[in-house]
Amino acid sequence: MRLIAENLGGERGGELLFSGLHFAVSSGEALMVTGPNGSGKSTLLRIIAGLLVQAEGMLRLEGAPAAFEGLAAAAHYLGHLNAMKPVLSVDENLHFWQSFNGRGQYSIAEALERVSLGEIGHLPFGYLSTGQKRRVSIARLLVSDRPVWLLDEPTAGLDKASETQFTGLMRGHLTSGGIIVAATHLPLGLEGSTELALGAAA
Amino acid sequence: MRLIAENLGGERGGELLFSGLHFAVSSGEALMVTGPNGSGKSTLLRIIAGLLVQAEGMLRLEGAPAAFEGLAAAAHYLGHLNAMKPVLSVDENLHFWQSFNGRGQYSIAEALERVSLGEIGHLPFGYLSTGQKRRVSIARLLVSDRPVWLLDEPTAGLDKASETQFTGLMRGHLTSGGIIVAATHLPLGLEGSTELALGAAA
Amino acid sequence: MMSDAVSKTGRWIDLANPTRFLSLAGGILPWLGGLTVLVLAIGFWMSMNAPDDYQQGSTVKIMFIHVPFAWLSMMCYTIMSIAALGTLVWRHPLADVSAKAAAPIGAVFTALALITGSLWGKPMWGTWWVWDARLTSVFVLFLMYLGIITLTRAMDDPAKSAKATAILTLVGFINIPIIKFSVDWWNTLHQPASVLRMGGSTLDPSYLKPLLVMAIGFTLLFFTLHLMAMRNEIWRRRVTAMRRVAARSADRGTVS
Amino acid sequence: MGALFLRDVRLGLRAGGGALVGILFFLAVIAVVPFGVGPDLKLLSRIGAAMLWIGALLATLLGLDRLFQADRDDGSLDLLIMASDRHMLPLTILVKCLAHWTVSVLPLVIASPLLGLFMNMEPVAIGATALTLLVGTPAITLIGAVGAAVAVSLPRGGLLVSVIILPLTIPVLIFGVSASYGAVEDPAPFLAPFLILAAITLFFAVLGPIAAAAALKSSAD
Amino acid sequence: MGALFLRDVRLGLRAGGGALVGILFFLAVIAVVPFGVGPDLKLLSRIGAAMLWIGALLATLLGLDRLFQADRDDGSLDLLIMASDRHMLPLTILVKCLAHWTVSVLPLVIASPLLGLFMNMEPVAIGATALTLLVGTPAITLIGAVGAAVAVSLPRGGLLVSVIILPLTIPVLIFGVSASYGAVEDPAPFLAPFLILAAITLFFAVLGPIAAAAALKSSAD
Amino acid sequence: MTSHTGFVLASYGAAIIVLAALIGWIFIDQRSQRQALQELESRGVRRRSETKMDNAS
Ligand code: HEM
Ligand SMILES: Nc1ncnc2c1ncn2[C@@H]1O[C@H](COP(=O)(O)OP(=O)(O)OP(=O)(O)O)[C@@H](O)[C@H]1O
Ligand SMILES: Nc1ncnc2c1ncn2[C@@H]1O[C@H](COP(=O)(O)OP(=O)(O)OP(=O)(O)O)[C@@H](O)[C@H]1O
Ligand SMILES: [Mg+2]
Ligand SMILES: [Mg+2]
Repeated sequence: MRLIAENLGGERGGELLFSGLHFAVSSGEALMVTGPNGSGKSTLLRIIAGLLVQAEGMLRLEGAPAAFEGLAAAAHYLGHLNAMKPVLSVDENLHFWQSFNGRGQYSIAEALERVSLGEIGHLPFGYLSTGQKRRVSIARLLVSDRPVWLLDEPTAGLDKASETQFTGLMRGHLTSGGIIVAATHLPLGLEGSTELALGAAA
Repeated sequence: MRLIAENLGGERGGELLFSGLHFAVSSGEALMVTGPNGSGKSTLLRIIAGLLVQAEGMLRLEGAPAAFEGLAAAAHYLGHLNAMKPVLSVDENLHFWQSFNGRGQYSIAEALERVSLGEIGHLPFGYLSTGQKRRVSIARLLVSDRPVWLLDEPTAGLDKASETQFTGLMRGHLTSGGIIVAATHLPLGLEGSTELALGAAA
Repeated sequence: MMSDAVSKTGRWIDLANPTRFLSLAGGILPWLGGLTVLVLAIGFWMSMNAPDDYQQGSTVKIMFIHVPFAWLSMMCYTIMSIAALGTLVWRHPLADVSAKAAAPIGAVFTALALITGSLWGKPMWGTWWVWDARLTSVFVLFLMYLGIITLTRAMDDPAKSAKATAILTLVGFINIPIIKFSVDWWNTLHQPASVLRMGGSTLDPSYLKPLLVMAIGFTLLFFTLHLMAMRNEIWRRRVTAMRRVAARSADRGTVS
Repeated sequence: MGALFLRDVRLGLRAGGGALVGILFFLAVIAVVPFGVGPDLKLLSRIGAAMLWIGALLATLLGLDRLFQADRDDGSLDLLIMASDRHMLPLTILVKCLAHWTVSVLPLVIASPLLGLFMNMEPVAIGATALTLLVGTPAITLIGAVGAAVAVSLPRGGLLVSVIILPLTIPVLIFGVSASYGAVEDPAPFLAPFLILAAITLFFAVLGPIAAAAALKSSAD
Repeated sequence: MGALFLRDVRLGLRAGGGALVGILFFLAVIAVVPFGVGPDLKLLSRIGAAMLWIGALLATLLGLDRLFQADRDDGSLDLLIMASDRHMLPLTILVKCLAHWTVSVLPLVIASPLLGLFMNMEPVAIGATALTLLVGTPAITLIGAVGAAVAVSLPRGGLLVSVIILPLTIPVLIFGVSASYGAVEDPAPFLAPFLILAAITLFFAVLGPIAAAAALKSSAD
Repeated sequence: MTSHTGFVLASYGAAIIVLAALIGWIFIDQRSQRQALQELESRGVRRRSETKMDNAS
């Protein structure tokens, strides 16, 4: 499996943020997108997710398993927002995304265990602290069956321990043949990942 | 001016998160609240802001200027949410908070300049990137007239350059006699600030 | 100023400790329940033996239950309003329990007032329902009971729903005088007050006596049920609190 | 305070199109009633005032549940509550209600004479109805604010808020309609119910914001 | 898809306070009407069907604007759109509409016979109204979904939305009400408007989700 | 006159049925809460206030 971008350009509000990007990420590899605020990191991720249309260039996923028709279907996007309903319990939220996205490697209980939130599945999502919320979103990645992870500042709000734990989870995903594209300001501790620095802007 | 907490305890959903806290922060001093996810940092800040009632203990602001009657009136809370309307322009948003909170040290244009967003005042707030949104919220602190800043993970989403810039702004606030209480996972680069570590939890 | 409030709450918790309430209720309830059954039985016997009215025939017997139900529907709301004041002003911990437990009982009594009234209206007025001021305002009272019940059920945090419900209850109290005086304000089909009114009752003693006994009996029934429902509510809150503690402590691997 | 009013009016105009929703909903009501009543113009003109009032009451409910919820969702509500030592919270709420009324209800009051014509009402009746609407509808918004504040933490409180406040708005409706009729029908008085209506509005202008403020304060968490 | 339906139903039930709220809302609306129109039973029974339909329209509109906005605000919408290769987006939207209808409108359709009794309507009229409500109200939800989708996609607010949507619901309302009357009044036909109503619903069951999907896709940014 | 007895019976019957349902519900609720409490106590769970009191003594 290989995610390939050729001559990719992205725009926002009629203004070109970046152009002529070339990169290729294979199974087991991670790409770190860095750059100052407003340089277009989130824009790039949303283009890969198919939520925005690129201004120019090409983007494709080669050799994906048959179950995933397009790039968007193979990708799981973890944005700034957690995509969870505060009034539903953590279990209910995860259960919904699991059945909607297709069952992934882990069960809900296992995934919560992996982000050290084993016992709070019954609490309403709205009762959690910021970092706990983020960790539940990470658990969503684990229960869904999507090989390409698109992560937008995934560690915002996490404490030190959870950060290391999350690095371990990313490593696990890579070893099992996944692809990660992450936008970040902080080093995520993944050795051997390539970095894509977007130009300076406002 | 002096913010004093005696034997402070906070609870959430009937469970005591912390208790017996003692601290005093004088003009020109900063208090960094640290601790793992779910340890009650945000809860403490919201108690200081008067948005939650403490479970036990006392909290008071001594020697505040006459204009500020109570602690809540003297404090400006920067939470996880930016308290801005996406459909209004940055200028309109800041203008509203400025007239609502009372005019602070800086004008809107100056404040935007100070967070390096000089030229985007006319854009709708919803068009900004995550970091830019956060910087506008920081500008809100600058245009409002409140000596006590309560900051909940203020640098989440900021790039390196903006982080240093923000440290400078905090230093300026302290030199002009302000008080800062910040909950944070990352060092904010303020030398000489005291640290309050909340206990481990979930 | 916040801390004052907190210490005040603490004092009230000492004064009206739910545990003390539980033991008190446990002692009173059997006696109260027995008395209720006794009075209701006497009242029932008296009302069965009351003479038929020359105008209304045997339907006058409906009065012996209709009127107590109608009174209780209003009394229950009044109790809830006082409890709401207790929640808001004195922060009494039992006030919220009392209000929450009373709402379903009040709704049932209101529904019974509506049902028996309708069953009386068909032979008397020739229709089950008219949109007359008193009937409609009792109907509105019923709606408000249901609204309050749904609101208490919609929020799962009792501390949060307590104040919200209290405020709503108080604002809705406006409806009670409207019900009471609607018959005087708008001329309607419904009977004007004849028992509880200035200048003494106009009702014949042969009806007044069974009516009063039934009214006392149903009032006792209300208080019995209310006490029981309050006790249930306290237990329910304990169960939730204990479940939460159990979950949290298991989380940290330290089962207490 | 002026700034808050301006912000809320701007938001209402820019984001929701609140003004038009109200008028269109109103139009829908007016379009449907003649079907039920039949083409009987006399009857239509008789129930005209009542229909205008019911339409206005229901149209006010639209969007009212978001009065505080929108502010809560983006964190503004926290700051508004915190400022309550400087700007009394009830006052803040009053201003928000006023803005909501200006954007969503006022257009409808202005449009009511036109709709009165559709209902074949007499000029005097139209004038009286518009006047009572102008005086009475703020009370509905103010009562609604209490419901919106009570249900602020419920993400989909729309129907619930309406259920809570509809019973409370009934006195407003009664006196509004009876004042409207009083203006045309001779035995019925106009001034008495009209004054009561004004008194109700004033009463809720005080009580509504205070109750809503108490509810909001307790909702912060 | 089942999971999505379940989630939305749960959300509606939990956040708004249960299925009872729909019925309660309706009861409250119906209780308000006699206060305006007066307690004249003949008149009430004549406008009964119209009132039931107006109540249903209002209940459908309340909260409908949040149909996609709530999902957009918490980021769920992105993920729903991204999954469109697996779950066709129009289908997703149809399911969401169905869930909204089930929670907010269906209880009210079920309760409508009871309310018909309150309004002193004839049994035939009650049955006919309930039937037209059952067939017609989904169309309102589906039309509303288009509006909600367009509103989500306009960052600067959708002043146009209501202008486009509400006029479209008026025909639904008119055919629904005239079919209800057709069932009791002799010269007026029942079947013709009823079939038109059904046709409108079917038409929008296809067109609505497709249009909404197109609007949503272009809204992602 | 006799036709009216039906209404009297109906209203007394309705009152008895509805009240019986209310009383039954309260009793069922009481039993389930008691059971839940007993089950939790047998598992050794305590309320926070209790543990605090125990610590103090
Ligand atoms: C659904 C229909 C009805 C409702 C909701 C209803 C409601 C009420 C209420 C709220 C009261 C208490 C009034 C007060 O204490 O001032 C009351 C009392 C009473 N009702 Fe009804 N009622 C209904 C039908 C009827 C009918 C059909 C009759 C008889 C023809 C009737 C006869 C009475 C009488 C005699 C009293 C006692 C009045 C007094 O002594 O104060 N009601 N009803
Ligand atoms: N919805 C939008 N409409 C128009 N312009 C937008 C929109 N969202 C973002 N932009 C603009 O596009 C640019 C890039 O935004 P983007 O969110 O991609 O930045 P980013 O690199 O992710 O920044 P950050 O580090 O702050 O998250 C910014 O200048 C921003 O103002
Ligand atoms: N609204 C709420 N109702 C009930 N419990 C809550 C609520 N909000 C937070 N909590 C609980 O209170 C605890 C502390 O939350 P808080 O937000 O103060 O943590 P924090 O230290 O800020 O964590 P983070 O670093 O993740 O932001 C958590 O265990 C959380 O589950
Ligand atoms: Mg970004
Ligand atoms: Mg926090």
